[in-house]
Amino acid sequence: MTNALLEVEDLKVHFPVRKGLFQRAQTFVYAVDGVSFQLNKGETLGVVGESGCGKTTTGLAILNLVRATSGKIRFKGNDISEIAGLPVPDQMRIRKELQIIFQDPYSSLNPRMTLNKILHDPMKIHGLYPGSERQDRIEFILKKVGLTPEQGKKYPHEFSGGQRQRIGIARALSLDPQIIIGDEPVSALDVSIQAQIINLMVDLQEEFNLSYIIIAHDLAVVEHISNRIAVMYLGKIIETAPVAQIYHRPQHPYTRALLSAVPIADPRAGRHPIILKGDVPSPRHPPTGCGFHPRCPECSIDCDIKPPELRSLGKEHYVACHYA
Amino acid sequence: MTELSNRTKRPLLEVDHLHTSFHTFDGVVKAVNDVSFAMNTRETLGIVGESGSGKSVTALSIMRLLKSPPARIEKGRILFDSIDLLEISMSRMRDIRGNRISMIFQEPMTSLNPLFSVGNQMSEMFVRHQGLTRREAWNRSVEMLEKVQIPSPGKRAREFPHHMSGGMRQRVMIAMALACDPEILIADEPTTALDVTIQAQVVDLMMKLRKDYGAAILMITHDLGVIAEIARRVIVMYAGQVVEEADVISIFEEPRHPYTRSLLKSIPKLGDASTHGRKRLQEIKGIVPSLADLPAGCHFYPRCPHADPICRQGEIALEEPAVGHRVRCIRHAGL
Amino acid sequence: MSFSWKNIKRRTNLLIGSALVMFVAGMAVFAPLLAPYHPTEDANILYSEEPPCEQFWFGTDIQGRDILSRVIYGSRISLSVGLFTQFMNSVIGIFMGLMAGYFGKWIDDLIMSITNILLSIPTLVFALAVMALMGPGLINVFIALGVTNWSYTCRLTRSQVLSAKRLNYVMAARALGYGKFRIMFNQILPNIMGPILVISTLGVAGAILLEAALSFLGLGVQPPTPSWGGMLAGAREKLFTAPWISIYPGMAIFLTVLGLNLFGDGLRDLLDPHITQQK
Amino acid sequence: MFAFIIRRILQFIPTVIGISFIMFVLLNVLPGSAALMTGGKEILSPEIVKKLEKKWGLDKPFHVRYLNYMVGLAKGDLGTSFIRGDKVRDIIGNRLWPTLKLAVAALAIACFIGIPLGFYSAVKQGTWVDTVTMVGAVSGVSMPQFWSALLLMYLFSVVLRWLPTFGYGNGDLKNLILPAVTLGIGYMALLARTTRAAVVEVLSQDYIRTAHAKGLSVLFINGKHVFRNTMVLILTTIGMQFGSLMGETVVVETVFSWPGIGSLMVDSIFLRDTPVTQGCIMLIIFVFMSVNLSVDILYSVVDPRIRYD
Amino acid sequence: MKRMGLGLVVLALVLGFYSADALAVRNGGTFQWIAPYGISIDTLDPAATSDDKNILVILNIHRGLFGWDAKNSTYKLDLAESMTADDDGLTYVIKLKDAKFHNGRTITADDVIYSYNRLADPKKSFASSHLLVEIDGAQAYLDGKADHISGLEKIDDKTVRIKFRNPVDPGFQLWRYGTAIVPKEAAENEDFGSNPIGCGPFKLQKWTKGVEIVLVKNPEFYEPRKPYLDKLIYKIMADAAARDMAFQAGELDANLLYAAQYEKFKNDPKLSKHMMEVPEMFTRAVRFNPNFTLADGRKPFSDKRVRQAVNYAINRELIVEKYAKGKAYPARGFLAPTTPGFDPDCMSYEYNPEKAKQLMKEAGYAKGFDLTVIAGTSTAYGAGVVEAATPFLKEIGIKVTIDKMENAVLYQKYSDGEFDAAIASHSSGPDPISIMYRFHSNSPRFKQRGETSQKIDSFEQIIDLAAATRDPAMRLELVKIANDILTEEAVLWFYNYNKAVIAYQPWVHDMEPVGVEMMYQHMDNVWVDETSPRANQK
Repeated sequence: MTNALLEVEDLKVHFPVRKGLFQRAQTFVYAVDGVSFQLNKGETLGVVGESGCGKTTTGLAILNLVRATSGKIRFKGNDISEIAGLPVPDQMRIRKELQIIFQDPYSSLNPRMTLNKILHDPMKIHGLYPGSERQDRIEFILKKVGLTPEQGKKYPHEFSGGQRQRIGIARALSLDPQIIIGDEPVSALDVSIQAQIINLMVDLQEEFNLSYIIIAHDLAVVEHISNRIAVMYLGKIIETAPVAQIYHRPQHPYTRALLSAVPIADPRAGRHPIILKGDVPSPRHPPTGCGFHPRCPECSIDCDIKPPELRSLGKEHYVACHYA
Repeated sequence: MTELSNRTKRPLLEVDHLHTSFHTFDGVVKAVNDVSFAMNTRETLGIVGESGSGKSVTALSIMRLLKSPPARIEKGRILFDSIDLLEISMSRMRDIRGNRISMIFQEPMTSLNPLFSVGNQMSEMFVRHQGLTRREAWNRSVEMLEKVQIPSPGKRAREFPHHMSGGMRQRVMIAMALACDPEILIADEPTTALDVTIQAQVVDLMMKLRKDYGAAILMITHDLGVIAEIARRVIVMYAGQVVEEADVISIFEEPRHPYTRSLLKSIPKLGDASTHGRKRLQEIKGIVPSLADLPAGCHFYPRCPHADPICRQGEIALEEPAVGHRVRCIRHAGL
Repeated sequence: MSFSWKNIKRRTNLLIGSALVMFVAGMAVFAPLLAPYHPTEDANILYSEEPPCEQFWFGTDIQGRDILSRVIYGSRISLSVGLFTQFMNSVIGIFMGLMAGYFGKWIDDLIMSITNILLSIPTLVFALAVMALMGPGLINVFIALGVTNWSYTCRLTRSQVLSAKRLNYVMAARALGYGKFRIMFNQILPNIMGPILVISTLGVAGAILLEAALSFLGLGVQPPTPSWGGMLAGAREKLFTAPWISIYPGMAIFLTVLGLNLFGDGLRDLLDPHITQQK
Repeated sequence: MFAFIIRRILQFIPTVIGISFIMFVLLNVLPGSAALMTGGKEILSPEIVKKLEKKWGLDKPFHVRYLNYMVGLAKGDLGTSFIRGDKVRDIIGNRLWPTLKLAVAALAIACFIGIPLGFYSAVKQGTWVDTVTMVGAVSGVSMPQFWSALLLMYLFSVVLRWLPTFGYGNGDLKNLILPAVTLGIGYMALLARTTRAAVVEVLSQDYIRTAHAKGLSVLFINGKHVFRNTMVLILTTIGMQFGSLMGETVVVETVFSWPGIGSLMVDSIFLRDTPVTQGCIMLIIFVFMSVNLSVDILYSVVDPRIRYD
Repeated sequence: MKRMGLGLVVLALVLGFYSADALAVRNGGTFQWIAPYGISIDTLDPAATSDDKNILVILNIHRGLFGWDAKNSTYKLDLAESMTADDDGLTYVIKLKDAKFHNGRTITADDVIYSYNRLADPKKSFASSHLLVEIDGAQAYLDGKADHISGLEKIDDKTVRIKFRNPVDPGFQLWRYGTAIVPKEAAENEDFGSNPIGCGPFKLQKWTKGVEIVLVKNPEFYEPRKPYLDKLIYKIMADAAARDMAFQAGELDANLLYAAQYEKFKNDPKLSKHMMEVPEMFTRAVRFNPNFTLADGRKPFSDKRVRQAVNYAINRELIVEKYAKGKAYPARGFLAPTTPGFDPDCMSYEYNPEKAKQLMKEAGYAKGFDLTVIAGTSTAYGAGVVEAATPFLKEIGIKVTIDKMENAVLYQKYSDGEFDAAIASHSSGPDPISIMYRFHSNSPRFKQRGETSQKIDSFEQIIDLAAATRDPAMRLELVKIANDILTEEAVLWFYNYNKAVIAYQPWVHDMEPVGVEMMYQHMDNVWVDETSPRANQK
């Protein structure tokens, strides 16, 4: 679908590891190793995977906070994979459209800035809502995220974890972007607070027609909030499909193992999880062929030779496994 | 003394009206107030609660690992095999720690000393508690590593912690804790820092070891899923108090305390959204109360959907409406 | 780390430190009122090397000048040297540290090699050579100490910037379209001022000791300007016949530097979240 | 590891060249000429001054002199002293041993008193021992060396007559005590503070809590776990101290007439005896660099996490 | 002009010294002596240095034809047995005593000729080479125009003839220890400076650089029965405070006192009995630059009255008493009291501020002017003295700013004439004529400093006449007149003569007050009695 809001094509991010006498980059960490997906208007794409699978790096690469080694990122058709080279006004226009929310509420806000200033600065930089209009806009946003204008003068250390996450969302909304990337937005919160933030994000999406890319390792939360899911392993997407198909008819052995490993909050569930052997291999020297083959219970002949391509199984269900 | 249910012999561990608080410069933080529970041999008791609920402080109070200037155990008794752990001397306490009661922690990355090999830190246990020579201790350590399913334990024992992954290190911690065949193993959020598949491996290992070693496990976590899987009896803590205690089935199926009920409703269950469509999660309004100035009466009053002014009069006692099912709420009957 | 009075009260070394520093600063500011005599004009050779008596509380030096007045006026020289040179060191150090930390690559390597060179030459010797080039004088002392000693601040700033760069609010700022310099100067710098302030306070103390050493070796300020180091140098031979000449200026240096060090330590404890929890 | 050492040594060279150039420029631009200083109280006539300057090659243009010096340096020849006429290598040679003795003694005092003090006051945090040690440490750091030197000398040499007064004597221990103590006080104080901070940090680490949870005795935990980790943290400070110690002894050497490198360097600056000053600087930088390199190598030995490839 | 009987003081002092020592001389013992001028001895090669810090050790290892006689404060024959002048007054025939070098070889005329040629060798450009310029042909050899000094001629093994280019007194030319006689076989090798062979009373035993120099007795010294001491140790100690404590602790046999210690010793009944003082031949003074021009173009120092006003305005007696702690003699004129030809009753300026103001008004400087004085780091003749004089000059309107600098820079500026006024120590002896010649317009020093010296015709005529006369008594008379002219013209602000003071332990005997430089102690005369802790130490 060419009219997709955001297209990512074969994105690669390799970090050089400098070694030897003259610090030449002999080996690389293959953090993101050929990731492609699309995001449509108003849609939420959930990206799940264990630590070290490259999901956060993918998010940061899209926002140009990390330099992509190769691959194309297109927003509404125009290329934003390397905005540093563009003239400043163009950079600003692109920056306005894509925003980010972070996991750790305590390090995501500048401790020296009041709430008002945190929201005021971005608008000033981009020259939005000049003059008195700006204060109204700030109060509007604060109300939307469940905070009161009086709290505007407070500093971040005077808020609880949940409230800080609301400020992070308000800051993201201040430039009324079209895409918000949430990097583990609720993982650091207590369960009771988590529900508040999830509901808030869903409401905001409907009201402002936002598109989300939610990165998380908690599969239940991702399932609740996303329309489509992408499962990542060792820098690659190994399966992507609408949420119902992923959760009820997982095709890739890793997805199946992943879903089976999630503990169910029902003592009678009596499930017996698929226990994978060994640990996640290090992205510094990934295994040959399919990255999952050393741990795959259904590993067979050429899994360790030919890396499987992402192929379609129909109804927008793609999987990267020879035997799915 | 709590009124005991019809247990025949004395419980292995009895925590009786434990009060622990931190005297910081911003005031006295009552982390644990009036916590009582009992634990029998070979039983797995789960303690669940959000951050700041006092679950970890309770565990650390049992082990007397809290640094005394800020922290202080105000009153209460901890009876272990008819010894009051709060009264005995530190040297006797050290004989018990690691030998009869041992503990594993949340952060595997920092719980092992980076400068010493895994085997070295393991054999310390055997030398200290069983008086083995260094050679014998090293061999026993390698055996323990094998028991926790660590491949080629002989080579691994000589390696340093930073050579191992998070999951591997947590297994080493478990091996270290079970080295001297303790009667009680306290696990303070052992799986929180791990990925889902590794978490599954560790939980599976713990359940397997529980049979071989017969240690009673005190499982502390905020993850209701892990509790459902591993615990037989569950205690729910909120703002430093035990608000509900029951066997694992009753807790999940007939929760009586409003906090437990709304907690269970607020977590997204795997498979729900994609089957019945996305409906709003049931929130618990407000924020976790600050332990420095707790509201009078029921601490859950500000966030409780069934709050009523009478909840604020005086202390709320722990009642036992059904056998083995205790709840700290005066209006629980009518819900 | 709330700044409540209770919080400050228990910081004994912060209190003693600031008291001492205030005392010396007061002495410097109100010197004309406090000093019974003029430090250079009232020089009567008849009263050369009088022991401390009713007329001269700290006794007189060889030129017959009242040592109490010279110690009081000397605080101006020492404090101005300390504050000004450390100000220059901090400004250069912070700027270089920001550049090295934020931009990295070749800028970082270049600045680091410069600091390597500066750190390996002993500060006193380098300052001596610079003073020998320009000759004694207060402005020359400022330059000699102000330009040679910024490596420590630069290294500290660089390490703070490297860790701050990875914090989420800095990444968020980049996502919001903040420019490089705006990020450096109003996002990162305000949050790393704490440790820099601490090392600068200790730097002032270091600068005062250095100036005293320079004067002791004969290359400090021009006579007859009163400088504690200078007074000490002259009194070295007289330690046995007129010890009061060297005891009081030495005491003055010691108390000022002690005050600054205590103040610096107290500041560090106040700002270091780790310490506050435990006390 | 080997590649790392080679790389560090290669980095050594530009730094040494950089420093020697800066100092060469600085020292040769100083007003006043060494020739004038050979006359003692007598101010020499201009002909003699010109003859001496020609003999020392000071009349050649600047860059020629610098090149000659660097070529000499490469061959290990530091040139001859203008004032003393001897080879710079010999002058520095017989002054090296007194300075090393003084530096090692001062560092020994710093390590064997400073570290235990810091360790003890950190373990006994908040007690009177902690406060007393830390106030003592702060005072030690704040004490101007020449003032403390004179006070010590006055107390021990004249009033108590325990220790000899003047400098080197025939090199026996008695003469070393006072200068080493004066120099050592500052470094002992610094080390005590650094050690205390390091121990406080280590005590707050998770693996120490694990050790307690394993039931190990406090003595064992402090002796093994806390001590080893603290040593790693303070290794840099000790290295830095010894590295810079060579250059910091100027004041103490002057007051105690101690024939060391520090006072030699300052005297040569005053006498405009450039080759000697330059030689001292090269020595100090060489010591500084090699100490830093050995500290880094020691690091990888002590801390397995650090791998140089 | 006050006729203060300074001369009486000198006489009394010298007499007082002799009466105390009726005891019998004793052999043996070790003498702990000091090398106080700097943190190290550079070389023991007499030719290679002109710095006193080395010479005070060298003079006990090497000796020359002439030496310095401290008692009569003039030169004396040393290795020279006798000296007879030829009729032209330029050539002298000198007979040698029979003396041996430390390596046992007897000294011959060839050694004298070799030593002088080595000293003046153009290739080596030794620091003391300027001492031989008066010998005929020496300057040519120095400039490389000749291959040896023509004025030296060997008559036989024990006699040598020296021809001078001007009628000078050979004693004054050749007494300095730079002209010591050294053996060719030792002087040739590279490290002669580090292990010297001479003919002096002591031989080098051990030299720990920067620490101490140990000398032992030369048994075949040409002076019978001397030296009395077995061992002489020079402790290298630059710091006066450390030295003073060592002396009080009894670890030093004698010590050169600084101003601070002098006062304590003087007032101490016990210590003051064992002290000897002498006016050294160094006159400390401020030099005026006649070309110093004010903003309005006037040149104050070209006017004699202003220079005299400065001399009247400053109370030098009070400064000497209070600042220098009495460790100096207020100056009467340029020549030092111990320099031959000094007239104790010569003209001098007493403290008379009224006259000074009056002279300033006469010269047209009633309101005074601003003056910058450059000064070095020395306590005795540096910035401290100018600070002490500042209040007095303020009285007559001269507002002084002090520009203190390192000695290296001071000497540079001083010899380039870049100053308005400068304070320094001028050597004012032992040969009065050659020392005063610096004020003569055609002396190299005069031209060297550009026009920073004042040309005085009357003075120049007298000096030329004195140089020409050969009758010693007449020369001294002319010297006195020349000195008075300089004083009257107030070419300098005469501050003081250095009072050198040595304190010695009670068991030390026969040390002499040496006017030319107090530390030029001939240790072969000195002996220690049994009460010395080192009386029998070998």
